[in-house]
Amino acid sequence: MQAHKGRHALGIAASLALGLAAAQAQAAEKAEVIHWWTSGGEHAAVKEFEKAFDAQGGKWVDAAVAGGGGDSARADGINRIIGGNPPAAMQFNTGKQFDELVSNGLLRNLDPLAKEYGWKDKINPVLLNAVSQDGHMYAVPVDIHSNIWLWYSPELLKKAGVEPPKTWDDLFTDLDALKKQGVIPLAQAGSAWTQALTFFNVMIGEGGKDLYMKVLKDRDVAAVKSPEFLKVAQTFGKLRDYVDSGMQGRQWNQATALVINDKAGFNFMGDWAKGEMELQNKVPGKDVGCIPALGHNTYWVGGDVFVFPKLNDKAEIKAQDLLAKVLLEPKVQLAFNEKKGAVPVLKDVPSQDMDQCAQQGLALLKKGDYVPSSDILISPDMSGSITDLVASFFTDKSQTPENFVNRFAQIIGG
Amino acid sequence: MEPSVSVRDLRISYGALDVIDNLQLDITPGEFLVLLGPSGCGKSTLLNAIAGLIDISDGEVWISGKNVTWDEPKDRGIGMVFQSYALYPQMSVEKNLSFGLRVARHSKKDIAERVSRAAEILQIEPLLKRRPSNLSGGQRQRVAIGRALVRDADVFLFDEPLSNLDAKLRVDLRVEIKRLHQRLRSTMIYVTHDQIEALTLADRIAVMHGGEIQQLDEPLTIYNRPCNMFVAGFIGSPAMNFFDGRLVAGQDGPIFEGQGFATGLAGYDGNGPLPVNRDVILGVRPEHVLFDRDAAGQPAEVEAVVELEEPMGADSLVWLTYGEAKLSVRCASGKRYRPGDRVPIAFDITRASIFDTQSEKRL
Amino acid sequence: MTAETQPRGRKPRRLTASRIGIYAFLVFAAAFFLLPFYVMIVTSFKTMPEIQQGNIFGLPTDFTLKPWSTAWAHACTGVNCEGIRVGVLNSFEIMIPAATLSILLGAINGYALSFWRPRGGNLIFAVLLLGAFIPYQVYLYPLVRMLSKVSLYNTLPGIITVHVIFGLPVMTLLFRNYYVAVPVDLFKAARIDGGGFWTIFFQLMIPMSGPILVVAAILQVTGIWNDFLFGLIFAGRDHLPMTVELNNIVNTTTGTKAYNVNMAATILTALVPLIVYFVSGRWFVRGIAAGAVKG
Amino acid sequence: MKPLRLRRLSAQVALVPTWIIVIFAYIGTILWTIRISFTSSGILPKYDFVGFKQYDRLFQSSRWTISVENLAIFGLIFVIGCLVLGFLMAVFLDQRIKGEGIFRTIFLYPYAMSFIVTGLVWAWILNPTLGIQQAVQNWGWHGFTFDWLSRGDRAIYLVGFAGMWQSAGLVMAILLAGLRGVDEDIWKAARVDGIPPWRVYLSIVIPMLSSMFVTAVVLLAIAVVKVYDIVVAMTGGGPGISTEVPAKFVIDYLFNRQNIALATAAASVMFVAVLVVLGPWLYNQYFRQDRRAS
Repeated sequence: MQAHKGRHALGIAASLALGLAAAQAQAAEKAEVIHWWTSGGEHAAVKEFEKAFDAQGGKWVDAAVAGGGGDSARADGINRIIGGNPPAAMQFNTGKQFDELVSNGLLRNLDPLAKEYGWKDKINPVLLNAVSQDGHMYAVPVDIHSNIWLWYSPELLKKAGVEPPKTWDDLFTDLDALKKQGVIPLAQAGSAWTQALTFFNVMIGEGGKDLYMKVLKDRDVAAVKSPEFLKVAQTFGKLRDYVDSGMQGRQWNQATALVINDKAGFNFMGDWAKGEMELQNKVPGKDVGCIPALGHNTYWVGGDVFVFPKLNDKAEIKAQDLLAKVLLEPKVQLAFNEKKGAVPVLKDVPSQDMDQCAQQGLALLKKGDYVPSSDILISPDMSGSITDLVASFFTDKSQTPENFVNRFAQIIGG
Repeated sequence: MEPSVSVRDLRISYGALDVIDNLQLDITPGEFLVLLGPSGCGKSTLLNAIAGLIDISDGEVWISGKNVTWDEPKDRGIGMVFQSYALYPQMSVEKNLSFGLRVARHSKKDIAERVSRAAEILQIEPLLKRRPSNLSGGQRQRVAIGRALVRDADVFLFDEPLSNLDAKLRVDLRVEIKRLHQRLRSTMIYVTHDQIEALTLADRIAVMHGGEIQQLDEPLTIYNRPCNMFVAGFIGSPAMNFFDGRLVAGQDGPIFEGQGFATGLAGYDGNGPLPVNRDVILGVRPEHVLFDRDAAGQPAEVEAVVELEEPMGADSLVWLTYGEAKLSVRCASGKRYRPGDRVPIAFDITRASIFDTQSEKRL
Repeated sequence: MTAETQPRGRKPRRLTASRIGIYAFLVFAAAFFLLPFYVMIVTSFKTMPEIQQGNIFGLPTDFTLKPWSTAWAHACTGVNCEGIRVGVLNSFEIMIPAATLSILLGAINGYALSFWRPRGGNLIFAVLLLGAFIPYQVYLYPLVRMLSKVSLYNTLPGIITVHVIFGLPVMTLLFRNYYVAVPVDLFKAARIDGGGFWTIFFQLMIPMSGPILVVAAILQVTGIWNDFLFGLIFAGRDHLPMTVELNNIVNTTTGTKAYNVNMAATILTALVPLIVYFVSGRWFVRGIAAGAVKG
Repeated sequence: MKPLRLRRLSAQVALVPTWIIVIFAYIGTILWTIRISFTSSGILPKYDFVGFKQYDRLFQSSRWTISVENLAIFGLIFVIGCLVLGFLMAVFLDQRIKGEGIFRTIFLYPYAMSFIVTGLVWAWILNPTLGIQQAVQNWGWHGFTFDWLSRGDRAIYLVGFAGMWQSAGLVMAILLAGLRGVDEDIWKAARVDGIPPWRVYLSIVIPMLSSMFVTAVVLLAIAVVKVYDIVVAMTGGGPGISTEVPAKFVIDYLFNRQNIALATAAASVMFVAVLVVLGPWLYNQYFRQDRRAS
């Protein structure tokens, strides 16, 4: 925290020097923000928010909580909200994670701000829908993430004498070739949520958009019992043969780094992996190849939002207002998402500066080849159960795809 | 006759410290020998050495004509009873008795016979199924003795077996041990610091002090003719009265000159003719101080002052001061004495002891 | 029996196979117990390239102190890169008042329960006894809510309160068992001399509680220092104890894993209880025996 | 002198903080937890009543099943490992050993360290890429693999093993104290009876130490039920969810999965299980009068 205070003191001094009124400087609007952006690329991205917010007279108090794909941060934040000591703003994933906070009236209704700044027209409708309940807006989306990308090392593929895959069969051919080369074919992280990501890649890429929607949105047990879904389970099961024993204890960014540094051939990961690439001065789409949902190229619309808990202190509410406004400023959106590796949530943001992967994503988005993220479709609870099932299946080769399907059906049906 | 137990040139040392040095001891078959002495005198060490429970530094141990110096305890033909009973707490009495036999793979029949015999001798048949924790102290000690009995040992070793019992039980069990010895006629070595036990049980007593056997003799000899001042002072309660003085020549032989009194020594049962002009100590047991009426008219009658009286029923103990000296007297109960009474006293020289001041040995 | 085998004097001591076996086992066991500590230390003095070569048991060839300074002052937990030193201070801030309070409360309880037999004493005792064994998970959620209600959640007093609450069973048992062994005549004598509840406690009981106070202090200091669960849930971001900070440092997603820094931080975290252990020696063992809540 | 009742009053007053803690922090929380487990609460407590729905779900949840299985495996390895190793160490230390103090210090020091530290150290040693496996391969045995930490079916064994490393010294310390308390005369009596030492340990000493063993088992069992830290530090529940344990299940559902009803149901199950197992022991140990008397 020391560093932040120092920088802020400088900021005040600067504004004084610029001849601004002392009163204005004193009204530095302090806002504590809970988030879980702690990896290198993410950290760089969130700094953009902080910079912009502080420049407009706010004071960003960083409350990053590492670990667990946001589990720890959410737990911390929710406890504080329930406990009556809420932060000014708090990160969630787009979706149902904060529904219950809304229905218990713990979050601010952002309709007045939305009206003032015209957000309802500017924000991507999928996301707008996801942050609204009964037509009221309760969160500010800040990025669009697609979780289901397959990253690969073109150099290693070339060495192995194979092409980037177009189908899942291609992929297994490539993986076999890489295995022969003695490199890690598939870099996978140990945490359960990364394995769930890999599964959704297979589910959408191999099974297709309709199967995905039928299963997750309609909770159609018959769809789970269909041969298509069994194929998904089999394909996912086959991937177990291509991971290395270093998987356990590896974080997602370490897995991605293996591909970036040409130590491993493939890695399933969200587009935030691009942040790691930028940190190492690698160009996504060129130095590291990207494929959205191999098989049926599909974009996954998810992302991050900020919610603003109800507060009593007037100054803090003002800080919330300022922060919400800053988060959705086009300039800030662009700068943040570039570093974050995501796509801005605003429709009218120019896209020509974006990397190839993001362009590819935007194209799919325009075409309508997208699905809402699983977080939007199912409750955290069910999502957790699926993650558990996927992870236990993925790490235990003795489990059969048939068994997996049955248990999946139980979760969806129950 | 070949000794049952023979300890030769025994030395036991811990580091540089000799606990026992060059000790000799022969015990005849069927003898009841008591090792008596204050705590730390080495009596238990000696017993443990005989049992083979501690390593000796030098010397030999023979049991029943066999050199067992390096033998394991179980091979020495001994049975042992411990102060803390040392019963195996989780086993029934029967198991306790038979455990050693079972480990040694005796036949079932043999075990049953031995156990029932021991149980019969000690009258513990009704207790056989009980656990030690459900027994009284006396019963426990009986079982402990039984465990030694079933071993059919030539020699029984007792390590202060009665000192954890209360006074009454102690007397009862003492008698029983004596009976047991009379019935079995085996050699028994018995360690105690209780002189009554020693005097009542022993065929011979070995009084130990500082790792040495001070005197090895029959109980009455030890009591009446203690070989040195340590033995004299250790045996007897209350302790023997001692008077510093000097032997001088008198008309009818040597005379003891004490502080403020003198007494002739006619009838003294000494080891030889008494020397003269030597500093000695006169020792007289309380019951050998002639007192009041008994003393009247005796030579060397002096007057002492009563300090207090302790009536004990059968007799009374009277504490007197005589000049600087204090002495105790055992007398028949009947007459009461008050502090300050002046009474005549004299000594029964025939049963007194005279010790050389220098060597503390009895003359 | 010939003259030369005539046994005499000390039985010749052979270094028997069983003797060798005993020492072999002990040495082997000692090696097993020391191995992790050895690995921690050597790893903490290695450079990352050396570690990557995979000689986990080798001595450092390229000796460096940098992991230690990094672990102390620069290691990152999330975006904060201030090292483990923040946690050290937090741990002390939590441990000292929590240990003191729980020991004091435990002593009062033990004293009151064993000598004064207050009404409901048996109930208190039974609940605390059971409380010592029940998994903490049962209490957690309501406690979070209760502390939030009184604005103690995620505060220093809050985490201290939690430690006092959950230290109470063992402390009460410890002191109760100790005071039960004190002759009740002593207490009666003090009553006859006119001592009241507090007078007897402070002037008679506390001065004669030296040994048990030491044991209690050892138990509480190491116990609170080593706590992870309560620190994680109740301490709040600004007061995370060292164990939580350590886990955050090791599991942070920033950059690649610096095993040498992790191990240095691990040693630093283990240092306080280890010092307590080595200094207290036999007392520590007594503490274990006493903490075993024997009847 | 004040009347007795008044003096008793100050004892009652002194116990007020404890009463508050007992009523609120212990009894109150337990009741509250049980109450919530019968509701449909999500992030926030809701006070409806849904019967045993959460329990139903709990026992159908594979993660809970895995957690309970893991607890059993961990518990077996941990308790039996600690008992066997601790007993052996205590017995061997009891053989008039040179350097006993040093050995004892070495065997017990891990117990001073937290489960977090234990977990992190062993995770590093057993690291499938840079740990023992690599070291042995570097020594020339290239085919050597030891990657249990990354194998879903094996990782939990290693967690149990690491736990044993931490706590075996505890058993050693308890049993050594017990062995030292064995009457020297028992040993002498056994020698006179000609019973070999191993037989003395087996038939006499172990039964004599049974209460020490029970104490040790209870202490270890408590650690088993509460096991959380070591899993978090060593595997984080992974690979996948193969090393999840009930305590972690509760924490995760309480604070991450936003289903406090299910979490409290799981906690209640743990509570009941502990109560069923420990209740009789506690009663025996503390409240049965005849036992105290003897």
